[in-house]
Amino acid sequence: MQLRIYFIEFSYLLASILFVLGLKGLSHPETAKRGMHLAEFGMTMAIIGALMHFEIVSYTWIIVGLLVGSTLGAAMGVWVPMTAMPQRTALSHAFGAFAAALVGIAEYYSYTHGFKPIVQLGHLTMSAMGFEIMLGALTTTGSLIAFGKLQGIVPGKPLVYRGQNIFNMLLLATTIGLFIYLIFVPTAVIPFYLMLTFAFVFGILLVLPIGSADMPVVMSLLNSYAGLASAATGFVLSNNVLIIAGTLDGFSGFILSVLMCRAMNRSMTNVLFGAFGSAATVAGGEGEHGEMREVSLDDVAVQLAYAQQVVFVPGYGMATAQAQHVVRELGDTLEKRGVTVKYGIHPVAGRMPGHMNVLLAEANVPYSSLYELEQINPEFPTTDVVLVIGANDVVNPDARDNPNSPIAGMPILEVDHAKSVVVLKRGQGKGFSGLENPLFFKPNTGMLYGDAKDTLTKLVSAVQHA
Amino acid sequence: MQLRIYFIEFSYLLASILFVLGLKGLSHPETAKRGMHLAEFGMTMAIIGALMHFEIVSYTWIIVGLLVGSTLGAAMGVWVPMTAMPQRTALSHAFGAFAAALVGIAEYYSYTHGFKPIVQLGHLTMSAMGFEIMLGALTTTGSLIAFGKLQGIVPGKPLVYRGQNIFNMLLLATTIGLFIYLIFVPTAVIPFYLMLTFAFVFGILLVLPIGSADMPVVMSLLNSYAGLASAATGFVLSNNVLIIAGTLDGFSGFILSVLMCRAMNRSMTNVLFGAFGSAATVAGGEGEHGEMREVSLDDVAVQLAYAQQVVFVPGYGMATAQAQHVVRELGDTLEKRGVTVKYGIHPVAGRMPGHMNVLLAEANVPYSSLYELEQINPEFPTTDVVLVIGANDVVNPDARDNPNSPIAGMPILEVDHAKSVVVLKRGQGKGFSGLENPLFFKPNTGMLYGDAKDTLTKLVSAVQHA
Amino acid sequence: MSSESLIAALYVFALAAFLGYQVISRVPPLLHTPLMSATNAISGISLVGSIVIAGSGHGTVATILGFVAVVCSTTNVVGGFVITDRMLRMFKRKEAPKK
Amino acid sequence: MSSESLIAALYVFALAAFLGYQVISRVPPLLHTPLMSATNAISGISLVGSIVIAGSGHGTVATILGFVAVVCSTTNVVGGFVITDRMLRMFKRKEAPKK
Ligand SMILES: NC(=O)c1ccc[n+]([C@@H]2O[C@H](COP(=O)([O-])OP(=O)(O)OC[C@H]3O[C@@H](n4cnc5c(N)ncnc54)[C@H](OP(=O)(O)O)[C@@H]3O)[C@@H](O)[C@H]2O)c1
Ligand SMILES: NC(=O)c1ccc[n+]([C@@H]2O[C@H](COP(=O)([O-])OP(=O)(O)OC[C@H]3O[C@@H](n4cnc5c(N)ncnc54)[C@H](OP(=O)(O)O)[C@@H]3O)[C@@H](O)[C@H]2O)c1
Repeated sequence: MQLRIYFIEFSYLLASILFVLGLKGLSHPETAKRGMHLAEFGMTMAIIGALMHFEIVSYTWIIVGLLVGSTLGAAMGVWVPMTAMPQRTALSHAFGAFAAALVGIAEYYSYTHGFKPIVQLGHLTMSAMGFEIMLGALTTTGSLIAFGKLQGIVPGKPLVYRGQNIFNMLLLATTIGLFIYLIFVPTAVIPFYLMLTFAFVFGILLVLPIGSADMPVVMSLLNSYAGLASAATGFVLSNNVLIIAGTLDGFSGFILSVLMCRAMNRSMTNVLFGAFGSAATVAGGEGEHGEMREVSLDDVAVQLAYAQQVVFVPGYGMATAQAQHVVRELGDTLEKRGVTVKYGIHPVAGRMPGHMNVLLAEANVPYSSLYELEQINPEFPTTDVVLVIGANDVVNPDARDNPNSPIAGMPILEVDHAKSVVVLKRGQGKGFSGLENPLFFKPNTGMLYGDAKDTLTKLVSAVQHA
Repeated sequence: MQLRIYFIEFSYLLASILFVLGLKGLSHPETAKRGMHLAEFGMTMAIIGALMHFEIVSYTWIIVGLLVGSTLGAAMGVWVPMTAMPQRTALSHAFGAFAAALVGIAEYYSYTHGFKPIVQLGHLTMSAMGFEIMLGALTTTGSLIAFGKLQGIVPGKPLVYRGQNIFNMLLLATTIGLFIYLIFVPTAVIPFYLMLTFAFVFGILLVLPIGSADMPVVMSLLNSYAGLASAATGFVLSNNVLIIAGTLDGFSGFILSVLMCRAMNRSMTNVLFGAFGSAATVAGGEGEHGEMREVSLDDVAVQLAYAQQVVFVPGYGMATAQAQHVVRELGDTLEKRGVTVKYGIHPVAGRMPGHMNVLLAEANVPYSSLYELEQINPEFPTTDVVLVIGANDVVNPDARDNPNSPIAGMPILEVDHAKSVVVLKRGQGKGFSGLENPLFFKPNTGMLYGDAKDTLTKLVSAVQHA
Repeated sequence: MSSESLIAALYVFALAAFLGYQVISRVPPLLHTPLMSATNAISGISLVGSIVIAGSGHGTVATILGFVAVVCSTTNVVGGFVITDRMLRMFKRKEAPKK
Repeated sequence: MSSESLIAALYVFALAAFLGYQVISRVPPLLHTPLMSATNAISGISLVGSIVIAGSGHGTVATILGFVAVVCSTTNVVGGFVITDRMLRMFKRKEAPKK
């Protein structure tokens, strides 16, 4: 009996430690795999521990649930393409938060329907439970909307109507009001379910007005909410492994969103409450200046073929065009010809942290040839050709030169210092920030229009025959 | 009532957080001061919390104790010279450990003399208490001996007699045996006090056989023991702030000893059990080869005066000679003449971690001109003169070149790559490791004999008139 | 929840928060996407809570809620770890400098 | 000590250990000596235990032991912090590059 408790607690403690070790492993690609195996082992221990609990009277539904979940999870894990990562992440936030919310509801239900002594439903428990349920609920629906937007099911462009902010604020206020009431009167069932519903609704209204471009930041925040929800569950069940894992999760989400903002230089507040507005509406930008020089594919091929050093700067466009494999092909072809090929990766290129790294890794580009902002910027002056593949904002010199630009101060890849720049894009389309990009008008910049994938495929063969 | 508990617990929690923040602050000299103020505030909170406890019936002795302690502490803090840091540290380990031990004893006493319900003295409590007392006791006496050796009260050279190791082992075994017995029979008073006495004795016997040169490593280990003792106290009183602070303390001691070993490349095991032997006995080394070239003070002065870049490499000799201020003077004089002066600091130069940094800081050398191993080594080939001020082992090329050398593999300052090297030492004295140093026989090395302080003072004026 | 357990929980929370900050902030941008999916997987820990509820037979409602919770969190755990492994397997060191 | 409180204590210990490692390993050699005296000061936390014992009047013996403990740990706390401050005040940035 006593022994069993010890075993359970021990397995939880071990799990917590293994989770921390697992995340520590992620500090280097060499140790990352081992780290994950530790974390997986930790999770197994935690599950075994949970299965040992005395309260458990029947295992049927547990086992069915585990089986169904594993099948779904495995399927997801195997089939989801790397390019759909953002959607998948959003979806899994929804799942995680929903689970947390359900646990909270079930707990409350067991208290109010006499399965657990109602007297034990004290103020403290209720506050923790309230947090768990509110965070869980709003994160669930919020993440679902985010998923919809990223998947294109829900219209990506911000849905805005007059008095929206006021309404959202009021809704939030009511929800919190109910929460506070519940803390003092935990047994008030109707307020409880009202609060629950409102939280669900609030999640929707919170994310709907946000442009799909802003999703990554929102998602990271939802991530940390989901984490905090699990942590709150831990407080309710006074279960430490839940608290620890939840907190770690919450922090990673928080830190990632901070990093993203810094790299996009938006203030944290702007993001925390920017959720009530939308970046896409910033837009503007001061029309054409000068003209763009279009270059022919063959010229570019020759340039590349006879260059000393070429730097590829991939961006969101590479992701949408699924061009990562062709990029790698072109890289190999050039290296075979003795050209030094490097990849310049901006921290917020693409639409999620590390987006470009994963895509290129998928295309077997060794991470040793991916260079971060600080490493690659000094190299541009000695670079013959920079190939900008569907990147825009991350190479926008205005961020550096024009203090009035909305993205002023955002660190950029200074490709304009290179001897010559070739930009691959489909047309006049703007980047995520919706700004004009002076780079395209510089004398040493040439535009090569067309879908990145097609263009690159053509380039490969052209280079081979150059 | 309830409120008061909350306040106490809150103050403890706050203290724990502030301690962590304080140590985080030490990651950079800019933030270090603020960090320490946080830690100080944390300690104040913890003390206030402690004073609120219900058990307290009279404050007389507490206040007297606090006053006496503060006076002693302040006196120590203000009067101890920087060069006596090692001794002071040893002493304060003794104090800390002793306090932990006393708390343990007092606790045990209150249980066995009916001030606390004896039934509550369970196996768990007893185990924690045992750890606390054993670690506390042996650390107390051990640190006192260490202090004695560093201060020169106790003979510095290892006291060794036949069968020593066996005897120590037996003593340790008996102590642990008694401890285990106590876990099962917590009320056995005689075994308890026997264990206590043995632990005290063991501490002495543990440190006596170690040469004073090895003290730094031993001290760091004692440091971590002291920390763990406080942590154990935390387990006994189930007081988290004690656990946290103790663990932090324990870890810093442990990590520092590991770093020292790595820099001296001695294996950790060698240190953990090396405590039973002594490094000084390693000694040996393969007699003279070639001869040392003595150089005249004036030549050196001229060399320095007309050099482009000069690197000072201070060592233990600078500390014993108290030459740090003169070093700074010489540095300034040279810089006035337009010579670039840098300081190359080896991680284990001197006799405690960061020894050189503190001494030079005391002499107002800005830390921005102190360079670590990795930073300065590449600079030596372009350095005209290296002035080795009472350093020996840390510049011994054998560590790099001669795989059979006892210190083979220990990272060194590669001064022999410099255009010319001048070594300041008193005579043929060996370094800490007792090894011959081939550097002194290299053609580009000149020896300048005499006490570092005198020599440097002469050099300063000589340079001024060069 | 007793005040003791609340306090204990707060300590764990505070320490975990510090630790989270220290550990996560050391993850290089290169591995940010794997980090995201890894934390997804770990956040599936609410499975622990779900299992107990799904099994403790506190009436049909609770059981159903628990069951759904188990499904959701298991999906996260398995999916998260599978994808993370998949990603990490893709990250390769350069075989031999080709320049 | 109840098994619950033991477990809680173990969690705190484990987390503190990790944290200690993470934080301390980031302290540069430059500040190792201040680090030593700082941790000395912090280890004076046993003062918390000592105070309670010195005050709780569990007989003369306990009181005396407590009193001595208070003296020792206070000495550490005050001494440690004073010296650390003294040292840290000595560390100066270069006024202006002289070369
Ligand atoms: N990474 C993150 O975590 C994150 C998170 C939030 C926000 N963001 C933001 O996302 C932006 C990322 O910058 P970015 O430079 O990578 O991308 P971007 O600024 O969004 O620009 C993408 C460019 O790719 C082109 N493009 C689109 N589809 C293409 C295709 N199939 N073939 C060729 N070109 C194509 C577009 O021009 P055309 O339409 O003319 O082809 C567009 O100019 C930054 O502003 C960043 O702040 C990033
Ligand atoms: N820093 C740490 O934490 C730590 C801890 C444990 C062990 N250690 C060990 O301590 C050693 C430190 O190396 P180190 O090179 O700094 O010192 P060292 O190897 O001990 O050499 C000191 C040198 O200074 C000379 N010297 C002594 N007094 C002098 C004076 N008044 N004026 C001028 N010269 C004087 C001595 O030669 P003369 O006698 O001929 O003058 C001796 O050669 C390393 O072996 C390290 O492993 C360091």
